[in-house]
Amino acid sequence: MGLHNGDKMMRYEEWSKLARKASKKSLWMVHFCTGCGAVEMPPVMTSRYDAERFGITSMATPRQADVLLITGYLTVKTLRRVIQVYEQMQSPKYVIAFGSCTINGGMYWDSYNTIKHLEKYIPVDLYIAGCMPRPEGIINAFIKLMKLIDEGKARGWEKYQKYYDRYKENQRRVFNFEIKEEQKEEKNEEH
Amino acid sequence: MLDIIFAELIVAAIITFFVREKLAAIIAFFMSLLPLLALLDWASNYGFAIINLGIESHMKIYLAGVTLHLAITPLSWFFALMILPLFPVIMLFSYSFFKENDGFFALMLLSLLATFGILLSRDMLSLFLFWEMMSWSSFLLVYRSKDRNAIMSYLIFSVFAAFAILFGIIILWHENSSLLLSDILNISGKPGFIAIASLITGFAVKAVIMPLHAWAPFVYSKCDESFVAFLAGGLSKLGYYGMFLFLFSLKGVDILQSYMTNVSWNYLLAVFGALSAFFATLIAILQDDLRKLLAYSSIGQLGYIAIGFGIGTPLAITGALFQAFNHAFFKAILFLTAGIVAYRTGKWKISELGGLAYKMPFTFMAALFAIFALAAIPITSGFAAKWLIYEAAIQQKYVFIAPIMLIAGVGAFLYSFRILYGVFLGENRHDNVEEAPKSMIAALFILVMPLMIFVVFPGYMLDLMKPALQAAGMESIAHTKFAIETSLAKYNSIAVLITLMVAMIPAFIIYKARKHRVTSFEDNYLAGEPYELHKPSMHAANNFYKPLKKVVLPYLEPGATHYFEKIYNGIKCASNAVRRVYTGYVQDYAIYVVLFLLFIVGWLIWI
Amino acid sequence: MDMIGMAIKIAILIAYAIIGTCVGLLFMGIGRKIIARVHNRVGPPFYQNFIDVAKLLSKKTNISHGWIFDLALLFSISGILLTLLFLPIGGAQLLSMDGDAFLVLYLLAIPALGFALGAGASGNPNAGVGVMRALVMMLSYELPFVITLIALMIYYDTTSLATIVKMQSIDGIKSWAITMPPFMIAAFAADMALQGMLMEQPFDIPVAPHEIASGPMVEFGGKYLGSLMLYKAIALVAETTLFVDLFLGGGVVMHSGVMAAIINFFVWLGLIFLLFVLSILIAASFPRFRIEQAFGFYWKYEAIIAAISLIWVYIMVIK
Amino acid sequence: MNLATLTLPCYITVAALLSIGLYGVISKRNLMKIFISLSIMETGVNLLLITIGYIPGGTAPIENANFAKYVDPLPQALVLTAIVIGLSVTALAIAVLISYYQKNGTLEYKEGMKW
Amino acid sequence: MVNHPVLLIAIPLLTAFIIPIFKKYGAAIAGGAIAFNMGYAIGMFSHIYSNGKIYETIAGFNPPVGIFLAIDALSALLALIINLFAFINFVAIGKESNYKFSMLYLLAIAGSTGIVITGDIFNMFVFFEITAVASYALIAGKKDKKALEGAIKYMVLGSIASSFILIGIALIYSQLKTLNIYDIAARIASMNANIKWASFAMLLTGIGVEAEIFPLNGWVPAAYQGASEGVASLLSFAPSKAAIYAIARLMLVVFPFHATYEIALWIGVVTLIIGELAAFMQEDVKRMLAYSSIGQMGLILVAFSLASQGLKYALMASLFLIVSHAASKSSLFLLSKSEKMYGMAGKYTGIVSVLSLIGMPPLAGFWGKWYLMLSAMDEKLWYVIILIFFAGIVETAYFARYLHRSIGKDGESSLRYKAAMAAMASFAIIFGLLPLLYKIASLPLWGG
Repeated sequence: MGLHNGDKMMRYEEWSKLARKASKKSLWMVHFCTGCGAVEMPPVMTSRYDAERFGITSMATPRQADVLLITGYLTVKTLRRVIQVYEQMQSPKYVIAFGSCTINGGMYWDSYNTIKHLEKYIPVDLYIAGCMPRPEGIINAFIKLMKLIDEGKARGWEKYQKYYDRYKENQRRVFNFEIKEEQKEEKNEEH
Repeated sequence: MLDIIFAELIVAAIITFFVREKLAAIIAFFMSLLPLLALLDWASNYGFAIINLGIESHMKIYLAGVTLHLAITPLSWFFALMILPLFPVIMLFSYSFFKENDGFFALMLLSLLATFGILLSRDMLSLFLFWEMMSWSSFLLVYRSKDRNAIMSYLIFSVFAAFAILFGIIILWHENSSLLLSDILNISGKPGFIAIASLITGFAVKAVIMPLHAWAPFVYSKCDESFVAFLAGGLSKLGYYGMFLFLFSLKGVDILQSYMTNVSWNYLLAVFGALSAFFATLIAILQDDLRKLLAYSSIGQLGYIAIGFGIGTPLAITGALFQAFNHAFFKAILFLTAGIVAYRTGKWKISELGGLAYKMPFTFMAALFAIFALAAIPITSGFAAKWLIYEAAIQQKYVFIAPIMLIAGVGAFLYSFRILYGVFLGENRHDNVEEAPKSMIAALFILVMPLMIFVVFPGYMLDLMKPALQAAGMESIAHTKFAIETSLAKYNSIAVLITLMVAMIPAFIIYKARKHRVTSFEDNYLAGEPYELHKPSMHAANNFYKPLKKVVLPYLEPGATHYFEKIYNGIKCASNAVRRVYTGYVQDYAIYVVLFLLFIVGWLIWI
Repeated sequence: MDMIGMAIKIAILIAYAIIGTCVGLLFMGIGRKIIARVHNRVGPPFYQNFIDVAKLLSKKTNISHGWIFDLALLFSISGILLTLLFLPIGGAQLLSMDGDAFLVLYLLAIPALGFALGAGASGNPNAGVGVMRALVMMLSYELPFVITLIALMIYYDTTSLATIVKMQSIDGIKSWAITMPPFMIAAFAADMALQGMLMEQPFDIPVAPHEIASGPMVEFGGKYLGSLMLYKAIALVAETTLFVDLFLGGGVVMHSGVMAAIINFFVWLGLIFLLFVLSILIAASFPRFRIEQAFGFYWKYEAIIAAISLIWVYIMVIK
Repeated sequence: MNLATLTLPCYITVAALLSIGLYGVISKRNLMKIFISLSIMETGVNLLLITIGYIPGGTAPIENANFAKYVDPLPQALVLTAIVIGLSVTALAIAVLISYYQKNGTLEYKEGMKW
Repeated sequence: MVNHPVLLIAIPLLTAFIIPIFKKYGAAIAGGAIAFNMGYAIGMFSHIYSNGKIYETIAGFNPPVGIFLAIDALSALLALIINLFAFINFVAIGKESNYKFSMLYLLAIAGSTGIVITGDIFNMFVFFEITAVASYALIAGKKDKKALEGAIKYMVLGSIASSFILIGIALIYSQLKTLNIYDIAARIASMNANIKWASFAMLLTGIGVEAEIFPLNGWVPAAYQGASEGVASLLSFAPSKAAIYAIARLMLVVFPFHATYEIALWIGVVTLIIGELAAFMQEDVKRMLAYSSIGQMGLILVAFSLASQGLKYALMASLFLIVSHAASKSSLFLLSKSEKMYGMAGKYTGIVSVLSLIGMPPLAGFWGKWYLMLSAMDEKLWYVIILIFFAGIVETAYFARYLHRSIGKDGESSLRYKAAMAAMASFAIIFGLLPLLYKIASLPLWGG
């Protein structure tokens, strides 16, 4: 986007500020629930903790979602799906990694097939530590994310575009993944 | 002039029979413009104020010792405008459709001749002659399909229709001792009733009204689409032409009513129309063969015309004629589209097609427009027609027909979407498909034009049919260029269109405000599954309306075809019984001879 | 019509379009709140849907699947606005003199068909299935609805919504259609049909989020989803208004004067709100029908109820 | 014996011959017999013709001296023609039967045979 | 020059007996004779058409005693049709035939022509026998089992029939002492009623066997099936047409009574229905066509019976039906040589023939049905009309099936075969378009 002009820059900043305000109050998430952490989601959404009061709802498809919630343990096989989902989401998009498995492999740390550092493959905006984190923790994380968005610090999606080649390199190392032409285009277009 | 046109058409038919297909198409194209031009010339001689003028001019042709009376009337003028344009368009379409010349163009020219003759004939013999000529020329076109059901059902039903019409005609002839249409006035009571009823039955076969529709799905689904476009678009209208002629122009309604005054015979026609609209729509929804779907949809849409004729008020008839006009064009487009699809992919099963919209955008646009017209979306002229019929039904308080008709209209959305989604949208399954040849696209867009014109100016259509209605002694309904007004409500086309355009502005602003990126088909949400991995089938077109099918099918199961098959089997049994008479032993035959002799002697001497 | 009159009319139309949109979004938010309350939750703020739409329209990436996909956006908003403007709203006739109930019925199909086109163009099988369900649902609920519609039309001997509203407002509330026994029955059938039209809970299988990934909307995101939310909001207003126009005299309780216009407007607003709340409450308390069940429900029970009212009305009219 | 009384027995004979012929055609199970029955029928018909032409007391229609009363000559001419025809049919029939015999080995009716 | 109808009989008869002398050139000579006959028939027809009837006495005896030929436009037309189609048919099949075949063929033609043009009832019998004997031999000529079966059936029934005809003639002669048809007609009222009816019954039964009316037509399917294509084609246009014409003459000229009209009408209707129904389920093409022929003969009989009521339209109907049936059936029988149709020519031959039989305008069959309907309507025979419609639909059904089945690649056949087939079928078109038959019906006919 042509941001050379200062005025335009200003207007863009203002608009994006407004957009961030809207965005933080309406976090639609898609949760990737292959891990055991998914069991914590129903309490978050239902009457006990009621995440909807913050405008948080769960969405069925990544196209509609803003937040990708990865609920725990990832394997090589599921990572491919996570990346697919992440790439199908429409920016601005945020990733919340959930549980220790996403941080360091958790109790499966010594398995050959475990993804130990999610950070290496997609940009994670926020981690929730614990095995399991409680619903309060999740809501806490969302509130943290809202704050980050408001401050303009939740820029994982920009990072992904910026260091696309590096992420892809890391992904390819795990599975023989080839960079698709169109994603290159996406990167070029959005920078 | 007419005999020259007839002669030229016959000569052209003979020539096109022998030349190569491209040349044949060109000759056929120009020759098929001829009748239309003749009519226009005629119209211009009377000034184009033909709209306000009833023309009646006679022309005689001698054939096999019989005089044929031909003339152009307001009614035939209107129907000619509806049907005759289809021919050049179909010829244009067929320019690149056929790989070899196997008589298509010649037969189409003969059909054209017959159609022209039907529209112009002013006595019942010539009407019947041309009617049958059309029957056999179209039968020969059906014959090219080489499909057993199509050939048999078309011929049998055609002949049934012919006999019914013939029956009516000879009764009228016997009662009036004249074959001229203008003489059918002083007839009433039972013979008149039987005559008109059997004529209507005969025309109903070609007009595909429900119990007599059984041939249509076979024929429509097995023949060349370029021919079926004429069959569905033009030929069915000729059935309604006949109905209009005998019911309204010649006051057949009064003849019917004079027999039994306490029964509304019209209502019966309307009920049959409504039932065919309703059931055909339901059946169409469940079809998988594109051409069969279109066939049933044709039956359904033609049902509306029957309803209009059945209701019989000027309002309803205006609607019916309008619907007939629209149907001629949008169904021709749809069948030609099916032809293009088959031409490019060689497939008709909707579940095997998909994703053609981006490959052939112009075809898609034409088809989309035709489907809008079919579904009576108010941005095409299809709406005004159905609206008029609905109004008429409400005006007459036909509480049985109106809801059935309306729900059939809703059902039209379902099969419309089936075509759109199954054929044009969804998964892209054909990599090597190109846009259709230019001649085909041109043909489609020529057909789209009237639908576009008459949505903006529905009043013009009403002007066009006004002379025909006046000739039948009916008042045209109140209208301006843009608006039609009935006693119940008003429909203003321009208000709808302008508001739609204005309402497009916010939508367009939203559309333009944010950039979008066009992604490939493979980039689709599959619960995270990358498409390249398994390449799953992405087309949900197989058994599309399965839940509906589960509910509805048990009620549709013993269809009309079933009963016709029963009749067929009954004749089979009779045939087997009769064949038993021929035992094959000459001594039995000798006994027959002796018995016959005794029988005759007995009859003559003692009885 | 003179230029000023025209301009005023256009201004009114634009105003109603905006009002319709806002009211729709507001109602949706309130609806979410009510459902949350029924669930014993706090629920989002009532203005949540404005935020949602704003967020969706401000998304940076918007993924399209080609120009047919874009038709969904264009047709859904323009079509539903068109429909809204052809309804008499409160005391205002808007464009309802230029069309009638049949036109409205078919105009309602424009956005639906545009939406379906876009969904189909996405190439996602879930979208296809979703649209199929939506269309079958439409076929289902339209039967009782058109029967009641015809009952009304026959009774008032008009098809024009404006005229129906006018005839119902002759005597204030007492002349509303719903005060007559046959139309009470009809109103019940029509309300059930409305539930289907709004795709609220017992009949929300077309968009079943966890089964077919929200059905037709599966590939919609960003501005596309935003426009669909707007469409849904306006459709909510349009459909409830249609019901109000048919059975509740269009909310017209007073006749002339500025005061009357304001009162009528608020009566209308109240009535559609009541209707909406009713449908939300039904939605919150009933589980989802399967598509065959919904079809059977509408074509058996509802259609019979509607048919009874139609026959009743027919007998009344014939006498 | 009065020749006038001769016509009645003749008619009776005609009837008998015809009946026998027809009976034979209908009931016999051998093709040869059927054709023989047909010949018998023909004979009956020929006899009928002659009987019709017979005038009691008439002589043969040959021109001679006492040419007073003669039987109708035409039926006799007809009978001649009919006999020729009958002969030719019989001849042809026998030719066909021979051929048939060569094909089937029998002229008797057998199960499954059609004639 | 063209007013000696006896030549029509004499030439083929003489040629037939000359042929065995020139065995090698038999077919060629026969062809020449038939061609001459055709030409002569055409000439004679045009002569009669413009100048009126011809009477010819033979060997100097004057009627009612002498043999006598009476030809009006109608019988000239039938003679023309028989000879014309005989020629075309011979073109199609003559090349393969030997001298015996040619001889028999000539005899059959001579006999059929004789039946049509004779004015003497005994002559008619003789010609019947000539035709019949020739036909037996022609059918048996194929010498396979089916052919022999057909020949035997035909022979048995034909012999019975000839006996009956002869008895009928004898009965008439016993009363009226004359054999001249017009003489009989003039004095029929003076006959003893019982003998009159008995003779009519005998004649009807006898001729009915040849004219394929129900239930006398047991031989028809077997004979048509057994015979070769050319012979079947010949049978369909020569003897049967001559015989139906003979019945018509009996009814119209000799026995113009109401009772005979009713009998003929009902027999016609029954024959029509039975024939069409029996054809409906036939799998064998030739048998199907044979049954269909039966039905058509019934239709022609109905037309003639209505014509006996003095209805002009009925006469037209019968003419058109005869022409249509002769043209269509003979070409269809030729076509039945192979299972499938012969390319373009065969396809259109089949289609035109079928359409003419079904009654599609402007083919000859249509005019037949049209005028038949008009005349039946004049008599207010509703049930007959409806039955004819029903039979027409049944007919349509099996012909549609036939048309579908015979779609396929070219069979093997020579050009002349195809050309002959097409030429035969084309007469259905030609007579449908020309006002010829229409005009013949308004000429003075039948008179003595």
